[in-house]
Amino acid sequence: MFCKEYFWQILVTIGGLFVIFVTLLIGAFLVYKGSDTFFKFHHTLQEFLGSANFAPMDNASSKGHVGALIFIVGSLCVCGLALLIATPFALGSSIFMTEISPKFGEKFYRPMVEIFAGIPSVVYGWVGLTVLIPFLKKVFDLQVGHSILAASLVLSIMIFPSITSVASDAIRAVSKETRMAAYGLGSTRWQTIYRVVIPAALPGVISGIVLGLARAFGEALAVAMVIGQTTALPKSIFSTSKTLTTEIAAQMGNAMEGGEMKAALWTMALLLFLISLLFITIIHKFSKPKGE
Amino acid sequence: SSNATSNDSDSKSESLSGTITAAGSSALKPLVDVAAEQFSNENPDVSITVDAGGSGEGLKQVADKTVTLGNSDVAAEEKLDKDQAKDLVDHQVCVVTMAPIVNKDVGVKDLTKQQLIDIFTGKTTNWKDVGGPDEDIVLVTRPTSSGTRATFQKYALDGNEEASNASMETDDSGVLLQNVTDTKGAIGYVALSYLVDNDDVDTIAIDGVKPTLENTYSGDYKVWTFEHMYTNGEPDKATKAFLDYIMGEKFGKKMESLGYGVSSKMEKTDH
Amino acid sequence: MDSRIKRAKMVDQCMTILFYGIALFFFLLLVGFAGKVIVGGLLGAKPEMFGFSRSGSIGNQVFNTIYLVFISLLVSVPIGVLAGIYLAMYAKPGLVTRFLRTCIETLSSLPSIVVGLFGYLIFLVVLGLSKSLLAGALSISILSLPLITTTTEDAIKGLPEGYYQGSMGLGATKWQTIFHVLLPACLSRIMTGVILAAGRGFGEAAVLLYTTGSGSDLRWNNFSFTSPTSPINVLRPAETLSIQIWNLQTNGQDRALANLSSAVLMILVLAFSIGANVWSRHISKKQAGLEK
Amino acid sequence: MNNKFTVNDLNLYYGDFHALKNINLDIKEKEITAFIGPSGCGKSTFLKTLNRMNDLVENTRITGDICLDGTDIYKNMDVIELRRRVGMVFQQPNPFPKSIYDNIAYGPRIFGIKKKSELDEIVERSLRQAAIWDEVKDRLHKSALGMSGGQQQRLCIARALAMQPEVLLMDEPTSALDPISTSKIEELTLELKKDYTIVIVTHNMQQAMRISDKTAFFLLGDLIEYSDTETLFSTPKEKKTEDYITGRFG
Amino acid sequence: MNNKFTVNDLNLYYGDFHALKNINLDIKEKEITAFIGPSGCGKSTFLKTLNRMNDLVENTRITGDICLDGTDIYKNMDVIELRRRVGMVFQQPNPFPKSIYDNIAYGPRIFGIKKKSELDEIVERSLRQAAIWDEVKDRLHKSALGMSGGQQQRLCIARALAMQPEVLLMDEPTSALDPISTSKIEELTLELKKDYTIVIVTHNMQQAMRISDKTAFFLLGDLIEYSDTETLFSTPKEKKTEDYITGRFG
Ligand SMILES: Nc1ncnc2c1ncn2[C@@H]1O[C@H](COP(=O)(O)OP(=O)(O)OP(=O)(O)O)[C@@H](O)[C@H]1O
Ligand SMILES: Nc1ncnc2c1ncn2[C@@H]1O[C@H](COP(=O)(O)OP(=O)(O)OP(=O)(O)O)[C@@H](O)[C@H]1O
Ligand SMILES: [Mg+2]
Ligand SMILES: [Mg+2]
Ligand SMILES: O=P([O-])([O-])[O-]
Repeated sequence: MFCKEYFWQILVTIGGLFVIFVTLLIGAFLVYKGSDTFFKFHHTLQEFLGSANFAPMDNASSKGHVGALIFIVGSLCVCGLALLIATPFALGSSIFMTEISPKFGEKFYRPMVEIFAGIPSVVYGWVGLTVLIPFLKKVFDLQVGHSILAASLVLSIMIFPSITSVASDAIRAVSKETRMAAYGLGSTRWQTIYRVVIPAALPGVISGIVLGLARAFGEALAVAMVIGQTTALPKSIFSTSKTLTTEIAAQMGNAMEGGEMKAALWTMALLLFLISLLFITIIHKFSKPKGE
Repeated sequence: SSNATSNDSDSKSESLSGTITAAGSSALKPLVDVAAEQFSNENPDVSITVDAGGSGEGLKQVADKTVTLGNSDVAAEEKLDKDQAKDLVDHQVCVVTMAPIVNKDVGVKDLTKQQLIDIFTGKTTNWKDVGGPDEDIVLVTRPTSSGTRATFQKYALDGNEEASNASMETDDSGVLLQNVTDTKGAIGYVALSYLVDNDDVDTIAIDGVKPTLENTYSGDYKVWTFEHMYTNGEPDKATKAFLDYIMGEKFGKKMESLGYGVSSKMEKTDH
Repeated sequence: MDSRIKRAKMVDQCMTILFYGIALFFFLLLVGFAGKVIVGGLLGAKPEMFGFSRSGSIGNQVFNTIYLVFISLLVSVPIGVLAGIYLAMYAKPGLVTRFLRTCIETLSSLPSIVVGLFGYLIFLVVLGLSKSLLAGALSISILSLPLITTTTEDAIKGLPEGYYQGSMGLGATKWQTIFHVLLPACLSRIMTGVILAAGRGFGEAAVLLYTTGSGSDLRWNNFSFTSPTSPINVLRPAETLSIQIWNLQTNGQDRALANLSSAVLMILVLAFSIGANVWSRHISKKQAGLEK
Repeated sequence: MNNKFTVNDLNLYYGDFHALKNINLDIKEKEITAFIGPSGCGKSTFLKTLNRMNDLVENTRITGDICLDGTDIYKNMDVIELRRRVGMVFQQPNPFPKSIYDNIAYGPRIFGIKKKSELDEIVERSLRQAAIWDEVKDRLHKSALGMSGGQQQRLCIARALAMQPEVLLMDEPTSALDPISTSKIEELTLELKKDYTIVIVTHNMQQAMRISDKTAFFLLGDLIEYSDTETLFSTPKEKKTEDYITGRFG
Repeated sequence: MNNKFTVNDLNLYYGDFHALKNINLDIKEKEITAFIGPSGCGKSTFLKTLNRMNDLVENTRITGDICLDGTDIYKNMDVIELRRRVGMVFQQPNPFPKSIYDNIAYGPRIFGIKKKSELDEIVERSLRQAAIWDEVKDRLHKSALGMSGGQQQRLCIARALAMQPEVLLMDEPTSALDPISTSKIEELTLELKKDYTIVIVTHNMQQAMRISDKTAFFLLGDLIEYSDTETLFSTPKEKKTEDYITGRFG
């Protein structure tokens, strides 16, 4: 009986360690591949992060330029805008499903949000391309509908469910006693929500927002379909531009193995990995329990 | 395929069998798909899988022997080390002709090479400068690693760099075509194979020469390239049969109807 | 004071209306979205598209999609559940556990394109697999692993303390308690997590872009595990619905088929989400003793 | 003394469940009234009807009427105003996850008081009334969650007092506390009686004896007996009351 | 009667917190021993040391020794065997989310009994002993969570009895129950006394008086007084005990 006990304990521990192993492996591979830009092709970190000149050679020479600033800025703009659009709606939805109509919220609204989360990103992209782009062209009288705005709109719908579900969990976790205290003091429902529930749930809500941002950063295909990939810094929300993920998706398959271009693309993948780590750190900072 | 069981088997085939895997160029994939389907109708024991992934990917995989056939828009030497490339055997299965295309409302049908260069390098930005309406030019192009782009740049733009910072790059020719169709004032380029039965865009003649297969065969139209299917060493029997089938006369008609040029009809094999 | 109460009440009402508005907006958006994709896709379909031919149909892709997700769950569910049990029941608070949590969070916020590239590196380049269903399934399981781990952990931790104590108090060992009491008690929640993970797997394209390939030449009379034309062989390339949509979209060739694939993919995802909800509700009712 | 609350023929149903049966009782001004009875008898339910907190529970139905100073609170009074006048303290201390200052200032703020000096004054006065000022005056801007349970409960009382209510309802306010905190709260309650009408639910008969003027004994939704605390505990009229207070059940 | 448990110089620490201070007491066989005392005094903690449930709590440290029938349970006894011999019933009824039958059969099954007939017999016997057989015999295979709180608690008692333990520890088994269920459990306890040694924690002094033979009064981790229940309640030796039972605090 005790042998068995140890056997299982060891087995589950291995399960846990395996997860660590996979993560470390991913990190290690990306570092290994992504460092070529700096060590094999001798570019500086400064150039990679700070220059907008992206023209790597598709061969093993190191004569090209690997400034990834355009993609970084593109990702930031698209994701930032998506967040601005999605957050109010996501917050509104989570409040609706926890506070305004919890019964309906649990039974119908939450599953609906889950369905939104389950819609494949290519489908989002496809609908964006065939419905949203013509719509934008018409409304804003544009020659080209592809734009930062189009990508942000598509992304905002994609990240809406992640933010909503994390935020609603956080709001739901605010204890009933806290709400009762507010009502007992003569607060209206909105006052309770706005002054007590949201502040109490804030760390969780922020985690949700950061998580949404991470999702947005990682999305490739849907964005690629609607952003109108142009290797230039965006000038307005109607500009076309590129993001880290769209560039990787577009070039990785064709780029020559061992070439400067491929190395630059791997470095961008590494950058994405580091960005997710950054987001995790931020989430941790915010989700720390309050108190003394 | 479901009708692979059709028993009107070819008289000369003594039950060929084997497995062929192909990967690489997305431009070539539709053609190889059709060829594979027809070929395996006649040779039900040969299984053929065709994968895209890009020319670089196809070359690398065939060099690593993970696939039997590496499809590529460009010569192996351009994407592989000399070492890797030396065992590869080139089969120039067809010719692909690239045509500049514009949105219907532009109305321009003919450009000089210099005008084309000026447009794609960003010097000319309005259609009225080249005889069109007063409308901004929207460049729709392919990523730098694309074979189509390389060919177009080399032969249509005389090697001049496209203005990357002013063009919408599209991951694939299909999207490019769609974008040019949907965007007023747009100009781009695709292989003729994408233009079969397509009335949604106008093609542009360069210096008066229309981008057609005939003009390519005769050598008048310069923007074309061979499509390569590489094998690692000499192909085995089934693979050889498949390559022969693609390059054979019977499939040649089909090939032309799909917009690809037959290699053997080329009067000049260099530009 | 009275006017203040009136104003507070009015604000409360306005906000309530606003929240209903947001909820309604997203409800309509989802209905519109799903309606457009599904109805549009099905209406434009031709009968032969439902076949299993080499190109121009979706039969093989539907099979590949389901088979691939099934294989990926075969890998990720056991490991994920073990790791979840480890976290819920065995992990001691400390550096390793904290690190493990960070790893899980990193994995779950990793851009799928990065996972795809990693899968490509490890399964194709290092392990020497060719682009295949197996390589794709393994890569997808990296994505679903953190989801299943956290679901399991949360499910176990969400159980009343009394189950654990009750069983231990009867002289059961820890593992007996986990296996005979805790796991059965939270099975429905774990299953829900698994189904949601499956739903995400269905729609995943960026991961598969580099790992599964897009050709498939299937013979439906061939059921050997090793033949490249056998549907059940896991070492063959396998185009899934999501990859098909991506390919068709990029080739721009068969819009009707792309629409149909999107519709079928949506239906799959919807069916799974709804199934997960109905099922988990059924199980929890049964456990609560409310149903015969 | 005047009647603060008059309750007539009050019935309350949770769905089909008849939780309060025909309750009639008056609650006197500036006295402490205790509700006792075994678990589930409806003490909390009845307490909540007094400031309509049961409005928040779905599926409740009420008949009969409750008047506060002669006004029917269900028919002729705004619920927000009612709750301002009738404050509530719960079984579990439930401070908001805000600073001590913000906890107290919450109520005045939602009623539109914005001026800092005014708020400062209210905060200090309420904390003093709740006999906790000295313990917290140096850390008014630290989180209230860092306080001990007993302090938290007094903070909650202070928070209720900041609204200057007329009545204070307390639902087993000491059941989650240790004996020392409990006796502090009891002292405080006796102190507050000077200015406020207090209704307290307790399952601790000793507590009821120690602090209350009147005691009401509930059983399974019925009000069995209601009289002066002394009378009820020394010479109960009802057999059931006697059984309960002598520990024959409960 | 024999001593079932002998406890010598028992100290227990939660980290730095000294929760049990030098406890010495004997628990007699086939008697009901009650532990009373205000909240937080260590009743539950002490009860849990008797079948080493506190092993499950991290950071606990124990000194002194506890013997069951003369064997030191911390040094010379396997914890699994101990828990089989010393069953436990908790404050909150905690049936497993399984059928009633499977709840009872759970213990026997993990100890290797597989035969259906044997299990059937154990299930019926235990349910009868717990005085709940008649209420559930027609729905043995329905979920135990569908039962009322009182039924659930008796089910938990039956589940413990199915292991044929020698001692039954109960931690406030009725505090979550209504009066009727409570009196059923009390009756049952008195019935079980014939065959089992019973230790019960309660915060209800009336309950202790009604059912227990011996009572131990705890305060802040100290065992203040331990004697016959009658004696303890009528003529307490200690001033603190008297204060507590007369309701001067707690
Ligand atoms: N929201 C509700 N829905 C249905 N029944 C309820 C609800 N709240 C309470 N009840 C029932 O109403 C009865 C009275 O409950 P109440 O909480 O008023 O009891 P109580 O006297 O305060 O008991 P305790 O001492 O345990 O707090 C109980 O039987 C309870 O089960
Ligand atoms: N796991 C733990 N870690 C630290 N301290 C604990 C732990 N469990 C209990 N304590 C502390 O030990 C003391 C005794 O707790 P215990 O639960 O035994 O009290 P009790 O007499 O059963 O009280 P109650 O009547 O509330 O159940 C309390 O002060 C409590 O805060
Ligand atoms: Mg109550
Ligand atoms: Mg206890
Ligand atoms: O065929 P492409 O290399 O242009 O994709």
